[in-house]
Amino acid sequence: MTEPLLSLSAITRNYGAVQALRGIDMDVRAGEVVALLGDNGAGKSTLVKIISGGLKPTSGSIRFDGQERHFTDPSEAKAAGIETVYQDLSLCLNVDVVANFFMGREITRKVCGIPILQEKEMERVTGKAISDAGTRIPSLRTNVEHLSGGQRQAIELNRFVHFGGKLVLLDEPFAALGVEQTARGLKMIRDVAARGVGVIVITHIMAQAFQVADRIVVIRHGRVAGDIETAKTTPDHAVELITGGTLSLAGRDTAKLDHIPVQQEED
Amino acid sequence: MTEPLLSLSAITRNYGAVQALRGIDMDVRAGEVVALLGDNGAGKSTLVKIISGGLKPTSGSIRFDGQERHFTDPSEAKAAGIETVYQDLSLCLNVDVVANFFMGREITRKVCGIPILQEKEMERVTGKAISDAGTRIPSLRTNVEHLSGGQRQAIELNRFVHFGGKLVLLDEPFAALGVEQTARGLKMIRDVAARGVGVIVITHIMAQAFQVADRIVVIRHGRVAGDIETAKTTPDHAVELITGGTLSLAGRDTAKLDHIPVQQEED
Amino acid sequence: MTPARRRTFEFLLDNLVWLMLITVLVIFSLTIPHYFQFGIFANILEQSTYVGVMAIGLAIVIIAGHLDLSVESTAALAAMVTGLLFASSGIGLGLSLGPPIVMIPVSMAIAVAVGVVIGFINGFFVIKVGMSAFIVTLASFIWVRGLVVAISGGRSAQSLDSAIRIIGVERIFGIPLLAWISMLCFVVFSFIMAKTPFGRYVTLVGGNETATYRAGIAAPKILWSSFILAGALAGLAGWLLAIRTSGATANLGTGMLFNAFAAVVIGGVSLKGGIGKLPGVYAGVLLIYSIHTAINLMRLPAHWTQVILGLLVLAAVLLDTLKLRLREKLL
Amino acid sequence: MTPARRRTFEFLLDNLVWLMLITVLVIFSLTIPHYFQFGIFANILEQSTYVGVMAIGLAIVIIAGHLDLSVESTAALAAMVTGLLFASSGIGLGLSLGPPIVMIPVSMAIAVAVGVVIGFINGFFVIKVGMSAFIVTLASFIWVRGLVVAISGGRSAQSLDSAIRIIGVERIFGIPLLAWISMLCFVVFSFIMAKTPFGRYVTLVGGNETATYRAGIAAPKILWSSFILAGALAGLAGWLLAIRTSGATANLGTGMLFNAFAAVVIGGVSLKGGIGKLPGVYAGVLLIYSIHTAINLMRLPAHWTQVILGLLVLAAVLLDTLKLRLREKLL
Amino acid sequence: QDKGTVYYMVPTLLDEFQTTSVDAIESFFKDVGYEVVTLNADNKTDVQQSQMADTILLKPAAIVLAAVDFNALTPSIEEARAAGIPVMQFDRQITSTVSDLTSVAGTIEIGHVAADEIKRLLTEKKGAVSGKILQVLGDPGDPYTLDIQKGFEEMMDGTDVEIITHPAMQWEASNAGSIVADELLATPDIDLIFVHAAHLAVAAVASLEAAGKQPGDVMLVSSNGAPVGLDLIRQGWEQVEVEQPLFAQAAALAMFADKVVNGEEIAPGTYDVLGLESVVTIEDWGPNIKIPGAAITAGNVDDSRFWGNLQAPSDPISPVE
Ligand SMILES: Nc1ncnc2c1ncn2[C@@H]1O[C@H](COP(=O)(O)OP(=O)(O)OP(=O)(O)O)[C@@H](O)[C@H]1O
Ligand SMILES: Nc1ncnc2c1ncn2[C@@H]1O[C@H](COP(=O)(O)OP(=O)(O)OP(=O)(O)O)[C@@H](O)[C@H]1O
Ligand SMILES: [Mg+2]
Ligand SMILES: [Mg+2]
Repeated sequence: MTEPLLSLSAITRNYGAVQALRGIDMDVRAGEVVALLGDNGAGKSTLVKIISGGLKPTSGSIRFDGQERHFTDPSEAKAAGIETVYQDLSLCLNVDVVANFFMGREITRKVCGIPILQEKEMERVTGKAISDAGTRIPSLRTNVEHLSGGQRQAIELNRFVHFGGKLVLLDEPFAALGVEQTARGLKMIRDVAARGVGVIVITHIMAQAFQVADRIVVIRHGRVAGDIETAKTTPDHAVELITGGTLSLAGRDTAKLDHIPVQQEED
Repeated sequence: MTEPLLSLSAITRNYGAVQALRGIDMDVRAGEVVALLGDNGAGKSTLVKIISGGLKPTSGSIRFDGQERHFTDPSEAKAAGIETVYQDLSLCLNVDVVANFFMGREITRKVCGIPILQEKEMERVTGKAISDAGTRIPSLRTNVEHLSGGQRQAIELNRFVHFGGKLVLLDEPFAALGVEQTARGLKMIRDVAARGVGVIVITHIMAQAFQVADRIVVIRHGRVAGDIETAKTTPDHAVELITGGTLSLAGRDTAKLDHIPVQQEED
Repeated sequence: MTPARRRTFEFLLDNLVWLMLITVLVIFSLTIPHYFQFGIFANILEQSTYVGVMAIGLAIVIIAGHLDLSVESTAALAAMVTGLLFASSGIGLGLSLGPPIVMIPVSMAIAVAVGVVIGFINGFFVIKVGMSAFIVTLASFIWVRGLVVAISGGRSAQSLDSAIRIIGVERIFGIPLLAWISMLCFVVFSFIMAKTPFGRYVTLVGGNETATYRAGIAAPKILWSSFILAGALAGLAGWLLAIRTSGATANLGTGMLFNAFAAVVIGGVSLKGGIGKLPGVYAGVLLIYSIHTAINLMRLPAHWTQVILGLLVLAAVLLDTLKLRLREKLL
Repeated sequence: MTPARRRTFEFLLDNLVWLMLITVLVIFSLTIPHYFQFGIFANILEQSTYVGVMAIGLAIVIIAGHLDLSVESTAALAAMVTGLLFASSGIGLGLSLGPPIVMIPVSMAIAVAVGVVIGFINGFFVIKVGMSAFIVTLASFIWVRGLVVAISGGRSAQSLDSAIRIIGVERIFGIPLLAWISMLCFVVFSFIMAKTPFGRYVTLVGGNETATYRAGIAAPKILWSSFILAGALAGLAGWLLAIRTSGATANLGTGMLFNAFAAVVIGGVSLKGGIGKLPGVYAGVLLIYSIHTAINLMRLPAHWTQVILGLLVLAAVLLDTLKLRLREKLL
Repeated sequence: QDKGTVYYMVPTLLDEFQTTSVDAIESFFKDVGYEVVTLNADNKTDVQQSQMADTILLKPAAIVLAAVDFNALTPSIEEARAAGIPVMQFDRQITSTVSDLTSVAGTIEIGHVAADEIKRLLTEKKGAVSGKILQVLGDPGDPYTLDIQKGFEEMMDGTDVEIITHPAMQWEASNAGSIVADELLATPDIDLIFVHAAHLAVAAVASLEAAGKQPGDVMLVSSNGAPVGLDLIRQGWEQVEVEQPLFAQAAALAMFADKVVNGEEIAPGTYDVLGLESVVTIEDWGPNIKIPGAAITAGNVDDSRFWGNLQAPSDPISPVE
């Protein structure tokens, strides 16, 4: 069996007194879609930020693409082939859709050694990518500030599909998307994975996870509470892993958090 | 039959050249939960902002609680009994959970005519509200800045449940919430409605709409595309109303948007 | 790190500016001749008065998410009006209003009213018209100073009525009444900011104006009040300044703006708004004037004092910034 | 409103500052004796040179989401260094470097280098240390000006080498070479900001720094470059000032900061960052100096000029603000 | 009669000497038939340059310049004269180019007069020229204060006096007050304070008062002769004010205005200007009229010729034949 594309071992992360991650081990293979599930505050976004280079782990190590890596900022991770869609979006509201789509990857042409932005070309490419994905946007030249929540999320989603990479991290990418966009988004994820890209997708909707993922990893209170192939589990079981019991139980036991025995399942 | 709690007629709203709303008529009765559905950019958030006083309609009129009202800012709507949870959250990241929970409704005690904040009392109330709702937050005294996306949304949601009102507007309140929080949230909505409060809830997840709503209103391209009792329809039909046809059709027809015949159903 | 140690540590970081103040005072006392004496400390307190009072208002506006560059000129205008009315020589009109006991409150009320008017105008342009506070108050900085020149004809007023001057001469426990007034202001406004709804709203508005607007807090009113407060306190500072100089000159107070901003920042107020506490600002003011006094006593070559002052203040701000880093690292 | 009318309207609003400039020039020409003559317009162009060049850099830093209060002092330092080295009387050392043709580029390079150093220092504290640009550059405003006083001993340098002075004396089409230089700067930097990745990144960083950081754009580098650019352009402005003055004085350029900020804001640059175009800034500078010149010709009572200037500039900024409202209303 | 307009370029209106000079120049030139327009440069060299450039286009009969910086205006002066507009210098001597007339008391000379008076005061008090002097400059970037310092220190050189010097940034009064307050503690045995402007003396006195001093405990000398300084002498706080003969300096320019405007020669010699003996010499920088400053003490403080008493001469100025 070949080495996984991404391999995390014993990742921990503290924010002051808060232990957001208490030792995460997980793998992602090329072409595999992993759904990362977990309750609010479980540490999912923290994990994503650590993989994408935006946050340093307190301890633990990351192997990516056959090498041990310590990304110090997102541009390194990006250069290594990791694309990320963040939960709190990363758009510049003061510029238009095209400028956001190409952010950091502008098409230029050198004139006397000076790179000149090719606005027409960029507009064409953006228009194609957006309409291929079925997103409706009033005009590619409106500032993103004037778009609805879902339209904004769609731009980010289309961006990763267009530019690709080796590993894609999606932090609740469908939270604001409409029914149709979501369906298309799920299909895009499968298409991307079929190209051999590894995908981690975070969601709170079981239906989405079970529709798209090859494997489900559940995080609870900063630990891996379950790591199961999708085919071998059910949504109800996943929910149980997420909440650490039945639905009605949870909530009042904040004080006992640390004492809940954490289920650990290896695949 | 008594007069509806809220009654919108012929509400339109333009943003420059963009016609976000093209004539919305809808009613909400006391104690009724209405799910407002629609694709991204359909105009749902715009409508919510108009009802809550944050945005002026270009034309149209609003009757609320038996009177024609023209709210010029959210504080008027709030005073009239309209509570809102916005899609883009409305928290002050620079202060703690308690201060956010009581924002604008602080508990004070007069000492020589000077109102003094009662921190202890407010902390107690917040703690109770949050733990009743089963939300887990590291400390009530942490700044909201340090909370996860879902934790933030939970604070807003708990706030409206605690303070109540006559009409509650919820713009995608569960988008970032975990499985358990969402289940509790849906239950809270029914509890609140049972107290005689009218509720408008926006969501993209059919399951949620069908679980909680008495009636479903679908908005497409700024018009009401459907207004049906939940019991009389199915999720698939709702999706059809939202997308204006089958899933695969939409997306490429951006240019033809204005020519799509809009279904209008009166109840 | 144990919770107890973390708490001590947090406490120390929260009060770093006081720590810095003490350290600096100790260092200066040990290295600069004549620095360690009661009179010098009383001088520092007195010299901190004017910028201190000004800095309270400035800090409030900054916490509310804006800023006010006009406080220095406003203080000068208030000082000039006080001088014009109640000084007896120069351009002073030498008004006299019966018994001494009414002179103090009346003259103070007039000075504060001048500040209120300027603050009101600033607030109008920022809140009603929607202009940037930076540019509005920068313009006020210019035209209010211009007004000082205009009403005084560039001349000075002198020999303030002795009934008012008493504030500048009398001492309690060896510390000038002036300094007590500024301390009182700090206590009162620290309380207002920490314990009353107004203070809470100022902080909230500075954090997220949209959120407060949606929460039904009258954000514009809060903001406008904060500009008016800043003006009023600048007016009060001007009154104190007039007392100190026993009159007023057209260029009175120039350069105080820099000190006020430095004090506010050193005191831990974030220029981004929403963050800051007033007691820290007082420590910041004291720190700045400890440095000023040190420079006066060090007998530096006159041409270099400005460079040294600028760099020392920068160093003080720097330490405050490093605090944030330290907190992130260690907590 | 028809799309065509909307487009014309949009165009007019986008170029409102030019419209304002033309209106103001027409009004002044009709009402103020002697205003309407070629010499006056040439004077306005020349007087706009220094603040114009400075304002380009300032605008870039502001678009990048920060601000630079030190440009005025930086220009003064560059002017003083130029004067000190290449002027022959006063404190000037009267360096001579062979043929006239090398004097111009060498002296310019030195002045720009001075600006680069100050910009680098500002950038260091803002980007590496993480301090607020406001306080860092406010401190620089103080200590750099202090440095001017220190290196000059408060004295001035005169009689700049005539090989350099030529820039201030020669005219093309009746307009001084100085003014052509500032126009050239505007053209070049307008192009850079609108058409190159650097300009795009400056705008993006000013809009949302986190987003650019996550997108792999080297935001710190972009920011630092913008501070260095602001310093370099301030240095160039200082060089031009030294040429105009034929030397330098310790107080050269005081008060230019206000004009530069006013021009930037009138020109449509948002102080919140991310928004603004350079051609508008040039119109803003011209507008400001049209007002200055009008005041010189209007025979106002001298004591009131500062008040009037402050209020007129405020009025100009006000109009620019009302533009936004108009757009919201009408579109 | 109306002989045209004269522009007066005043460097700043933040100090009383300049403010009064505006009134004096406007009224004296009116006496001899000129209208005066005043432009305030607000202590900004570049602003004054712009004002010169604009004024040249207005073709006035003459320009009276009190330069913000003594020499930085040289190019502007040359431009004006090249355009046929005569330029007169008021109070601030410019030696690096030719002007049509220069009327000064001399800033360095103010320092000299102050030094003489201070030597006298010290001798009277201590029997010898010895002790400690606190010198409070104006803004260290202003050549005006630097010249006074230069004149003062070169005369005090070689005496047994310790001079402690501090700058009052931006000529700001409360800065001077702080310096005095602090220095009184560091050097309690200061004999005399010499401040470079009367408005700084006011703050100095306020600090002395707050430190519990009585008038005369610490002697005070100031320069420029502003009204506030004279008041302090009357109150006993100040011993000497070195005055600049503002009225005479302004009157001299008005007296020669016709000659300057018409390009006539100004003959060297001694003239009577408002009762002061004034000497015209022809220097490298053109005709120069020098009017001596005076020391104001308690004895002569009420003399109406001091500008600080703000009694402009009642007789109209008449042109020199
Ligand atoms: N910057 C921060 N400072 C302090 N604590 C933080 C910070 N960011 C996150 N946390 C805490 O770390 C924990 C994990 O947060 P994280 O955002 O990773 O959760 P999540 O699993 O993404 O939750 P959600 O589903 O709500 O997005 C939470 O308890 C949160 O309060
Ligand atoms: N401030 C604005 N300026 C200009 N256009 C706007 C503005 N706000 C919204 N729009 C446009 O109005 C339309 C409706 O937006 P709205 O936010 O109401 O959609 P929505 O139904 O809430 O979508 P979503 O489900 O994505 O939140 C969109 O096309 C959007 O681009
Ligand atoms: Mg998250
Ligand atoms: Mg929405």
